[in-house]
Amino acid sequence: MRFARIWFLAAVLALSVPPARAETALLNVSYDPTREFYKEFNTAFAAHWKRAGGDAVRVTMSHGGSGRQSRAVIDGLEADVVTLALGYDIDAIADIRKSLPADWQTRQPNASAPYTSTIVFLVRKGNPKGIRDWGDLAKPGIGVITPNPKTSGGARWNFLAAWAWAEDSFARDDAKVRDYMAALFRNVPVLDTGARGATTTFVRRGLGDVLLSWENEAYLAQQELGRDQFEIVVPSMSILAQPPVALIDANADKHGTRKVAEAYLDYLYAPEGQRLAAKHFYRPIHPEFADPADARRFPKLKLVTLQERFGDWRATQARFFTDGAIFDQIFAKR
Amino acid sequence: MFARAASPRVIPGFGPTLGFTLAYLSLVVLLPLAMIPLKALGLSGAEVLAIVTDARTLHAIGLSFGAALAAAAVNAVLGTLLAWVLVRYDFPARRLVDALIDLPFALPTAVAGISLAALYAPNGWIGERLAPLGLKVAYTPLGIVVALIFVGLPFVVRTVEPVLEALDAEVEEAAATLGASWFAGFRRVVLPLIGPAVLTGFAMALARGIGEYGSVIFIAGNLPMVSEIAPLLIAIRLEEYNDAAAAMIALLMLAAAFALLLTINLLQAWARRRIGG
Amino acid sequence: MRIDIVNAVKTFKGSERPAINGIDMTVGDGELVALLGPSGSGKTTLLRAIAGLETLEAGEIRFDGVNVAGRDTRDRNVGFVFQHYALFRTMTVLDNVGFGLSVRPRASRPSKAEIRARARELIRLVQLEGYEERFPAQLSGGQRQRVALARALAIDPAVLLLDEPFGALDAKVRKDLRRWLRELHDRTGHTTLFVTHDQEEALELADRVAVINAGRLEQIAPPAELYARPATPFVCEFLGSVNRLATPAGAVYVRAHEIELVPPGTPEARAAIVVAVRAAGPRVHVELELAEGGRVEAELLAEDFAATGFTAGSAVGAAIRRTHAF
Amino acid sequence: MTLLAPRRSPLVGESATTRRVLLALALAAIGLFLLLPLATVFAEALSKGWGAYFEGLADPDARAAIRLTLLVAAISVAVNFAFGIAAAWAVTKFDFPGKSLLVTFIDLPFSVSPVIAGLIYVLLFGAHGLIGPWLIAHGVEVIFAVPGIVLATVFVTLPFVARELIPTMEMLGRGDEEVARTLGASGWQIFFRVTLPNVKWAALYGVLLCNARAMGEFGAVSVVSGHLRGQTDTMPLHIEILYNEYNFVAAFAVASLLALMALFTLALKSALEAVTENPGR
Repeated sequence: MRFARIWFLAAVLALSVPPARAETALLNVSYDPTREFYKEFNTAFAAHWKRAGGDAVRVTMSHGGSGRQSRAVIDGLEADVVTLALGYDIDAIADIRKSLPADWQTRQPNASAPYTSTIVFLVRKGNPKGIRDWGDLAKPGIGVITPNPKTSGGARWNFLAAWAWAEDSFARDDAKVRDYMAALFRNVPVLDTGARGATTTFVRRGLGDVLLSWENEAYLAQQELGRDQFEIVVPSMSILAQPPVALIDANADKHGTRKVAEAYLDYLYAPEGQRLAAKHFYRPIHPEFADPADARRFPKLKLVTLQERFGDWRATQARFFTDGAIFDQIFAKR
Repeated sequence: MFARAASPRVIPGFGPTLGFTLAYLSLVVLLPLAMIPLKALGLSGAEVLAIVTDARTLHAIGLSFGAALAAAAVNAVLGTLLAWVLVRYDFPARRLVDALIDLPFALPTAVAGISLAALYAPNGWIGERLAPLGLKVAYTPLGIVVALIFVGLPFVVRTVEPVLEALDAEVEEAAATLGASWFAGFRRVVLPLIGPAVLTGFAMALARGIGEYGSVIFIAGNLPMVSEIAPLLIAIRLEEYNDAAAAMIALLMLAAAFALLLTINLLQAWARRRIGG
Repeated sequence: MRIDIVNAVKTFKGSERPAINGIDMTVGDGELVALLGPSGSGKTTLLRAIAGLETLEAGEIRFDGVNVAGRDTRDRNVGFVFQHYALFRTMTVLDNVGFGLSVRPRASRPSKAEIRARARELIRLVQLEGYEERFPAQLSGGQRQRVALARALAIDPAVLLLDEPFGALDAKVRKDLRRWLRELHDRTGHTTLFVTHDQEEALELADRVAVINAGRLEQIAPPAELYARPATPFVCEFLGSVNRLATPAGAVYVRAHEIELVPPGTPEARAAIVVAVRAAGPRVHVELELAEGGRVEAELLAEDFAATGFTAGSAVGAAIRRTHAF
Repeated sequence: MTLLAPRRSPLVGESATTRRVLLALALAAIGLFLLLPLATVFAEALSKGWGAYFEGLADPDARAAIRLTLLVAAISVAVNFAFGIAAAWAVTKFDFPGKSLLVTFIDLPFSVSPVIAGLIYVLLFGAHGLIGPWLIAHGVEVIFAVPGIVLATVFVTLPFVARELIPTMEMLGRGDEEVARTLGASGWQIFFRVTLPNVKWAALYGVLLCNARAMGEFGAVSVVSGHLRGQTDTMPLHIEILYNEYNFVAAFAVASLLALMALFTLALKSALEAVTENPGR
């Protein structure tokens, strides 16, 4: 089998070429709607790091549904930092992979969320169905587009925002809240696996009357896909979505990148990081660093936080989103 | 040289080729696939029962099978028609059409899914023509069938073509001399001869359809209990860090796929014996 | 080269009856021997066993006294011509014929030019000059047959084995090739074994004929002896058209042309009635109903039959010149 | 009826109308299920003109994806070609018990869901997998790196060459190899001089299909890739990324490139068939 052996050798040779790692390489594993923001932020950080006397730094990005990304890090994707949609996905990395401490969220200011966002409605131009608030979403004949809370971080924020509004509106009557949620999900014709997929379905495929979306995603969609075709509707209340960031200690130490990775995360809180976040429609935690024109774009609305309403992510996940929990119950009742 | 005397091997290379085949197959296919039952073994009997009787799981598996079955059935008819036309008739661009048949093998499934969704969505080129008829394709189970028809189309065509090509014209002529009409000649003489090939293609399209993921998720709608396919459910279970449940569903699908393929191979062996393929 | 086959036995997997069941025979150096038998009698299996394409479960095959059991087909130096020729369809006639030389180990491989020259020589021998660059698909059956033979001869085999060499050819080509093969054999002197189910072919072509039935050797003898003195009822019945007569002493066999038609009442002749007369070219077959019971067929020249003046319905005497009893 | 002449003696009693109806149906099906999706890809890719189209292809990440795809396809084709030859030789030239089972195992990757194909490699090589921890401890990256992508692609495309060769070699029988043996040829000589020339078109067809599928595989590769831009993104994954960045023109431009490669492959295959149909090749 001389021939086969040659092929085999060739395959081994080809396989053993290590993936190119530049002098200083950082891997940031993130979720879907942060693509544009981190593209610009990485360039800014590289310049900053160089000015500060560091090596040339190249940040590689990996984007995908927040849950899938978390899973990949657990399975061995060697992220130096993760910037995901919700705390639970980083909790899972800490719990299962144990590659960062369980109290990771206390290591950075504002529960490790350098920017926040919220959930708003994107409707078609002129808002033909007259959708103003969460209550309208459960009305018959309204098509609601949201991704699947099982696979999308944004969709979980959508769900919790609707739930919080319903609790307030129905005086915390659990049965009524559930009825409302069931009615809302009856209006959902498609459950995309990620926020981007849902946006595409709504915008490109013309499906549904309203898209439940990250605020930043709604602005971006409007900007990228047609300001004259879509309008943003701000509901009476929503949830403060806090997409957290964290250093994956085990990987950073293995790569010897802890210093630069920590600087990377710190830079998110720095004036330049905050300015870029605002530019990309994320609400900066230090609005004073944002371009005033950017800051003015964020409407004021009543925002509840996860902590005050639902507790931490581990509890919230168990209550609502694990197999057989409230989301599954509501969907079964649909 | 006992082994040699027991089974004469005139042509050399039995040991090396079979050895390489088995080693390669074990390393690339069997060992990795063994992870599925291995992982599913971690479940207790009650957990297994809970998974395999869960309404949503059953619906997803049922949908994957049902849609694949429907698509394979359509492909059996469509594929036979295409094979017939390609083998029997000469028309402009015949070669081009013949080459196009393999496109679904080659086009990335995700691209196919996006294109099909774009075409069949309510505002798509085909979708907007079907909408007035009250027919919704994209984001319904029907959309899944359409995607699976695309994915499985080559199988029946490619299994039936060579059989039709090799078909003895005298057999058809004999039928005609016995007074058979065109349709009777096709149904009574041609169809039984190409039957095993059609069935093989059907089963292959079915086996492929059950597991298809990339092209389906873009057009399916993915609603649990409505348009959620089994592979998507596996992906969801994985993101819930529930590997054992994912492996259990995968095991059910693997078993089904293996049973189907074994049936195909036995069917082919049987057909060879019966009509000397 | 001499070939000894000693008590050869071979049973195929899944079959209860041995395909060859204890065959003993010898093929002398330079001899041309036919293996004759009905289909399924085991003759092809025996031929393949000699080539090493099948392995015996018992018994030995010896080339010049040496047991070749462990010897690979490749090293037996046999020229094998398959029933359907098995020409390499992707090679020209020249490449087909030269193949055996071109795959020799480098040390003993002739140069390219020598191989081509030798192949051309053989192509001339089988009278196919001008066809060197043709592909097998472009040849007639008889031409393919000759290419297969040339290809087998190219390796200068110690023994030539031919499996139904004329089986797939029409009657005219068969006859021509048969004569040509005999001449070729006389010229080259290869020890040759060929398989056939055609008795005429075997009797006309071979030095000796081995009759095989149900995996056993019935008889091996020169054609004339085989015909004159068949050793078993099977051999007798297989060669020519034969009548079986029941006598008090047991069955006897009478060849059709050994029955003479004489006027009724002739002594030593049996009384009979002509039932039917069938003309077959220069000969006629006359079907007789014997007075003692039973039917026999006589065969004689058409002109001889005309001279007797008998027709269907005539009462005649059937004089039996010779019987074979076992 | 030159337009619709039967290629071979038509089924007796088949009228020209029947032929026309059947052909129309067939072409309609081709148009609806094959041509339209293909046309959509090109229409989207060129919706902003040629400039935008080539801009989409010139992006460094797109080029990295193209390079990676070509590398992965080349390795997959090479190893699966070797495997296909060995498997077809073993299966068609010899009889042994369990052959049907072996052929079924060879077919298995056809019908294993891509999600499962990815999953098994995660379960095997992942940080919590069977041998993943050992590999990671020894600094070997398999999953979320090029080797993982290659493995998943090799798995998915494993049957193609074998699947083409087995029926062809089955049909050709063992006669040619036996003759070659009596003429003194060695195993390699038989393979290269006799068998390979007999099955070269089938082998090439298998290689082409294997290659096309290797370049287009999405589901399985998606699971094991890690989606590192410019590092572990193959063309199909890059298409998804571009699509998710609302960069539809670039997404479909890359997709059209894959479609073009596929079409080129298929045209090549078709040309090969034209060659093989000629007598006396």
